[in-house]
Amino acid sequence: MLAIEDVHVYYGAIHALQGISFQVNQGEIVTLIGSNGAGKSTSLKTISGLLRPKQGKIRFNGEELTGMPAQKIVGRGISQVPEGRRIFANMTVSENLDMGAYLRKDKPEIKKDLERIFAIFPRLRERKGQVAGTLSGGEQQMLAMGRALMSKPQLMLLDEPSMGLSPLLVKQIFDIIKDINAQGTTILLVEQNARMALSVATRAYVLETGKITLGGMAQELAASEDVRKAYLGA
Amino acid sequence: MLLKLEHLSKSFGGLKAVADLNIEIGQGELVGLIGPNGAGKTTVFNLLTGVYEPSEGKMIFAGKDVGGLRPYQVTHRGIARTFQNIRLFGDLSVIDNVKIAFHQHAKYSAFSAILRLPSFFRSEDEMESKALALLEVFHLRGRAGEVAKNLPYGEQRRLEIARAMATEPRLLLLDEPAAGMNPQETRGLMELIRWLRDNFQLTILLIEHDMSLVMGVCERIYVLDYGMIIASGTPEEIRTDPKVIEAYLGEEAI
Amino acid sequence: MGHVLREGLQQVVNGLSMGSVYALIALGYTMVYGIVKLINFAHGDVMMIGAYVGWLATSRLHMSFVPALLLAMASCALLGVIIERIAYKPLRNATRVAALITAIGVSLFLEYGNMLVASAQVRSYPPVLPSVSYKVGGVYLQYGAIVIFATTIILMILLTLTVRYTKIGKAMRAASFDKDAALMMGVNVNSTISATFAIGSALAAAAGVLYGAYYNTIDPLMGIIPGLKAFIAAVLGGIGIIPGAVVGGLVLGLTESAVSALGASTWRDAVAFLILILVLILKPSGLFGKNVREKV
Amino acid sequence: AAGNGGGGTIKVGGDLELTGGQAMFGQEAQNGIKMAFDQINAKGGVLGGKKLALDVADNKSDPGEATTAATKLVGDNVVAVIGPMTSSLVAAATPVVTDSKVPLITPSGTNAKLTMAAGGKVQPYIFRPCFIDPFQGQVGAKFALGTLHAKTAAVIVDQKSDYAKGLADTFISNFTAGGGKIVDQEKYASGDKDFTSILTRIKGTNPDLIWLPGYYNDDGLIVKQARDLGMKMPFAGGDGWDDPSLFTIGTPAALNDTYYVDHVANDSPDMVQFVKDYKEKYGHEPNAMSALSYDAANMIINAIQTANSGDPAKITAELDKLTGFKGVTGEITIDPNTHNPQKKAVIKENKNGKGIYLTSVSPS
Amino acid sequence: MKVLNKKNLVILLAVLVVYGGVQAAIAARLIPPFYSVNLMLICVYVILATSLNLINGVTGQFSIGHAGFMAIGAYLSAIVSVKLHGPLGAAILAGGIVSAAVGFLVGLPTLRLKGDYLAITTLGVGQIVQVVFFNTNYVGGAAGFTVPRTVNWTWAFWLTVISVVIIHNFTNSTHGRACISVRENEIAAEAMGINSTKYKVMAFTLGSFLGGLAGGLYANYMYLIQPTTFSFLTSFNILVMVVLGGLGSMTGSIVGAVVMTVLSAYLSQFPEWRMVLTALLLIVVMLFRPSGLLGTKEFNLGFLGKKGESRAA
Ligand SMILES: Nc1ncnc2c1ncn2[C@@H]1O[C@H](COP(=O)(O)OP(=O)(O)OP(=O)(O)O)[C@@H](O)[C@H]1O
Ligand SMILES: Nc1ncnc2c1ncn2[C@@H]1O[C@H](COP(=O)(O)OP(=O)(O)OP(=O)(O)O)[C@@H](O)[C@H]1O
Ligand SMILES: [Mg+2]
Ligand SMILES: [Mg+2]
Repeated sequence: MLAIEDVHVYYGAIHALQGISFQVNQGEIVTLIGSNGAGKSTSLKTISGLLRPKQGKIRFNGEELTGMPAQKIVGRGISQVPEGRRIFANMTVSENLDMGAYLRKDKPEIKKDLERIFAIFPRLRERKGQVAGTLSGGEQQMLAMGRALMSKPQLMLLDEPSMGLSPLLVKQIFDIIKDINAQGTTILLVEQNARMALSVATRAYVLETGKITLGGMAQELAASEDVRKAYLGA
Repeated sequence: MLLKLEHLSKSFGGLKAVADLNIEIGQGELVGLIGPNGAGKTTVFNLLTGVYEPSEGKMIFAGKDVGGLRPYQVTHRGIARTFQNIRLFGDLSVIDNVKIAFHQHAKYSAFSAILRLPSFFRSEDEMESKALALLEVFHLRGRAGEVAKNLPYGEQRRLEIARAMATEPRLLLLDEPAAGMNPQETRGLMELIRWLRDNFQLTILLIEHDMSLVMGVCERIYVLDYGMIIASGTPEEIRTDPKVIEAYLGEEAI
Repeated sequence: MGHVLREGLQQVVNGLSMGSVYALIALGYTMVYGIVKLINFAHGDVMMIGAYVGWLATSRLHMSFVPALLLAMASCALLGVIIERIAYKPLRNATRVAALITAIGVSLFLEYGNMLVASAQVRSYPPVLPSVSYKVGGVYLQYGAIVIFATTIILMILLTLTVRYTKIGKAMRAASFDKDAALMMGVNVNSTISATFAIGSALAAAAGVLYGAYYNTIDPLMGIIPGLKAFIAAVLGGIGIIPGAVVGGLVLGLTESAVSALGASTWRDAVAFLILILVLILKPSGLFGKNVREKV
Repeated sequence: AAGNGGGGTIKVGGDLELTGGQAMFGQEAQNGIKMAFDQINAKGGVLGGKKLALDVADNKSDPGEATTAATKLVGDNVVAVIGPMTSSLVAAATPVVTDSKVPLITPSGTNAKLTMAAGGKVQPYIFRPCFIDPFQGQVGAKFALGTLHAKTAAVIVDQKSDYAKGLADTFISNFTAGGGKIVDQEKYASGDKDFTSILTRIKGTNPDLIWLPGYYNDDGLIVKQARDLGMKMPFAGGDGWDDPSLFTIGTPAALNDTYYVDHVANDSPDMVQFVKDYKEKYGHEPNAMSALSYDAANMIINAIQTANSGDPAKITAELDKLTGFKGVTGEITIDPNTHNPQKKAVIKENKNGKGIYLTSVSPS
Repeated sequence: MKVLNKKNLVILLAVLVVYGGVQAAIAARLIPPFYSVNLMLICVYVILATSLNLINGVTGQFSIGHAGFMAIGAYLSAIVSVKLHGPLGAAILAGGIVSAAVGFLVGLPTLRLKGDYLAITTLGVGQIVQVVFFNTNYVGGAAGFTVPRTVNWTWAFWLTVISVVIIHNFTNSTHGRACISVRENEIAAEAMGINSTKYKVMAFTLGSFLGGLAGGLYANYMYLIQPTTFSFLTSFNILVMVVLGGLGSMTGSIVGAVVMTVLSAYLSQFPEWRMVLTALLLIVVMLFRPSGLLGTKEFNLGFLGKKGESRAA
């Protein structure tokens, strides 16, 4: 479904991604784990078109995405829950969700999806009219996920969705991720919380300073000694 | 008691973010404040540090009411904090970040600075060496000249704590210090927190969602939900408290 | 007694007429500010260009008022988009003050560029707005003032509805807050910002043509003072808030007229600013602004 | 810049309002001066073949810049300076030219004090082809009392303009001395567009005449707005009214029954040729600024020719004793004690979109 | 010892050479008057730009009314020297002090405003000052105030040097760092024990004081001052110098002041094109160097080793 081939990304002189390649297949949950500054967020931003690779190719459902403007890529069915949430703090919760469905025209369907999202995140329904900037961290994370779901994506990119969330919510969020996945959305998940990520993922890749150093089935990686030491804190 | 919060409340419009809160913390204690997202934890910090004014209630620190003070005055009284979303002076060097926090202890006036009187040089030298010593403690000495925003995330978190320490507080408030850290870094942070408390006779109140850290270092924990305390006690008690499990930890306790 | 009352009423009418001119200019100002967060110091000068286009259309091409107005609005919309693309877009990620300086640059460029093209000479509009005044109970009401007032109110309502409820309006607000996040929603940020400038500049042009037709004189520096006054009006009402701009404009006009009515016409600008400062000290984000504190 | 006369040119400085609030004055002046120079250069120049060149410095309509511009021109070794056009800027440039002993002719600086130094002595280097403000105010008052039979008057003055204040002051003193009464005085700042508030105040006092000594672009608007407020009394003012666009700014109908003091009538035989040449060269009608600047330039040419020298000191001496100089704005004789010209003024009446000669007044 | 290190000695030497050189040239009548006016203007604008930089660049506030403080200094010094027949030094100092007092009174309530709201307020203060002088006949009203020229190169130059040293020494101290921290993040600065209001007002007052000094210099050199000279366009002009040089960089402000003054003098030969070219230049510089010619960096004498205030290794 999504294929990344030898992608290089630079921030000025900084070579942030040094030729990474990986794939995400239809229906999978794939996770990218790695320490701070490894380039996880950079990978996601490159896929969603916010960054331009200097070299390499990105293909989605056979179509070349490289060079396509970010707003078009959303239309192709990829949506992103960015690191740090990036909700529209000056708009209300409802308006944020509306923005998620910006490219959609199927009004009744949108309405249904909104209900579905309120069912997943009841807190959002409670805070419908609140200006999003005053939500607590966790509420904002829920909003960011809800907003991304509103575009009805085929592939959802999640950047550290568990950051700053309470243990219960972390669990819930991962349950939701599994749910969303079960309902047919493919997921590419970036996480610091490798333990959780590996427990829900089908496959996983390890990213270290801009390079993919390991890749395989999530369970295998979770069992590997190196990974346990470096990322699972065991 | 170093800190006593009595019937502390804060509402935003109709929303009661903090409701009739009572907390007591003794000198030298290391206390955790946990609770679901939106429970009002950060709001408690904001009240304590003068960012928000309480709607009701009292905050007694070291025997004196700190309600209604401006943030800098609270800092002068001996309360320092870090922020949930890092707020370093991003474009300044690491050492300048720390020196700024020494400001209240500088011993010369703007006038002496302009005239470059001897007191200026004396005090500047002193601040420089104190800042370097502090950076040493936080393993940041080698980074002293770097621009703060270029540091890796984990080091930025540490610098924020170092900077807060430079105000020479009696009470340190840490808001999710481990957020965005990997397990290894978190372990390092745990040691650092313990070490700080022991070496500076510091009292620490920390907010954190990473249970390994909270359970690992805190002696006592308050659990907040909807602005109210739903439980308090030792990590052991909290871990097994059914209310806490239901509201916060989730079924399979860690 | 009745005489004093009539004079007072006349002054209120004078103030409202003047104020609705400020309000009309302030609308575009505040709208661009609200979305792009740029004090577009060139706004008054876009208005001036609009006035010149309207003048060319009516006096040289002998078009009638409405077509001339539309032509001016269309050309200024284009001008606004061009200015944004060339002078502001590259600075989106730079400091705000850099963009402000560029805006000052654009403003000077339009003023003195037009002076090169059209000379410094004062031009006057052909009588496109009937120079009629109605006498109602001893108070004179200008036809032109009524047109301006009505236009201002209608545009205010349209603009508020657009920004608040339409898709493009929401896209504008989203892009205004976080461009990358808006991109992730599928918003074409560049065209959204272009649209903002196009609308803002078209409004400026409308104001320019009405201003030119109402006060009858236009010159290359005509935009400076109204631009400044509109800025005051916008801030007074709470910058970025559309109805605020209108109220701010009217308050400003009434204030100026009151000061003049009291025989202190030379203190008018000082009093206007003084009131602005006092309002801001009491209400730091303007009359209609919400005092949003940064969440820590 | 090479020294003067070196390449067969004589440089005359222009300290002019090319940008800023009074940009139009400077630009009209520049046209007038250039035309004078072009004409003499076409006839073979002065002093046996030397061409006249205008060295312009923009004073941006700002006094500080006027000083700077004068300093630059003097540094360029000009033999004389023309401009600034407005009184306050002339005052700012005066110390510079005086220090350097270069004569300065201000075509339209009408403030009385300009040519007078402290202690009642004449400013040795400052000259002008125009009559002074007190004279206009005096003429205006005489006209108001005598011809218009006004008993009461209101005055509207441009607060920012020394010129307008000068005209207002002498009008007021002469009008009251002649038995009239000033019922209201209002102020505005040039560039204002909305005068309804002050007009509403004046309306309440119902004067026989409004003395409005401002510039045409304000005058036109003020009169029009007054008429729109139902005010029907006559207006009168000074030479600042003189510009064809007065009637497009205010409507011809509104401007009926308004009068102004001027340097010259459009249909004066002296002007006809000038108006024609000017229109041909620049495509629009000249105004008083262009005509006065044209005369100023010719006064310098005349001085160079009679002195037979490009030496600023000699030019100054010639200007000092200029008599019977035939300018397009009238015959000019410089009074050596005041450096003001002795010339006639005319009163024009605006009638259906034209300023028509009404009467003329000679210096008393 | 520290005050007289190698770097400071070199700077002192350079300053003396510039002063002496120009002074000698003036004495020998080598400098045409046009150039000497511009040298004076450079001094005036260097003071104005560096003092505005203290407010806008160092402390991160947003003042666009600096010409107002220049006006106060100019008029007050003119009153002292013309009406009260005071000595020049006293006149200029009085201008600075009154300007500082106004700055303090205005700053105290208004500096809690943020960004654009503060900007319009300062603009307003500048306009009000202008209107007050317009309406005050004691100082000549719109016609202006004639002041004999008593300022010479020595006055202008040393006053500029003193101002720059004051700003430099203030900025490079704990008080200056406090101002910078307010610029960087006001909430964090407060949390570090810094009274942000105090430092904003302090920087604003000091900046107003120096702006007033510059006004005094200007008034006592220019023969005539008028309210219009101190319009918001002058304020913009000063702001442009600061931003062009690099907001936050004192040496940048100096460069900006020099560049803009020289440029304006040069372009006065092409009056019709002058403003258009200036405008284009502004736009182009901002597009290609949005952080100004020097960015936030200080131009320093790198070859002499570390900066005066030693930084950590
Ligand atoms: N805007 C930027 N400019 C310059 N360098 C950047 C920028 N953003 C990221 N980098 C650098 O690129 C590298 C990869 O960053 P990235 O944000 O992708 O890391 P990450 O794996 O997501 O880390 P984290 O866990 O901290 O989110 C890092 O070295 C980072 O410093
Ligand atoms: N300035 C504000 N205006 C309105 N509501 C606010 C404001 N600040 C906080 N709140 C609300 O108060 C509640 C408590 O917020 P707070 O930030 O204290 O939560 P928290 O316990 O720190 O959560 P988290 O763990 O997610 O950071 C939330 O519901 C939030 O939306
Ligand atoms: Mg990341
Ligand atoms: Mg929190």
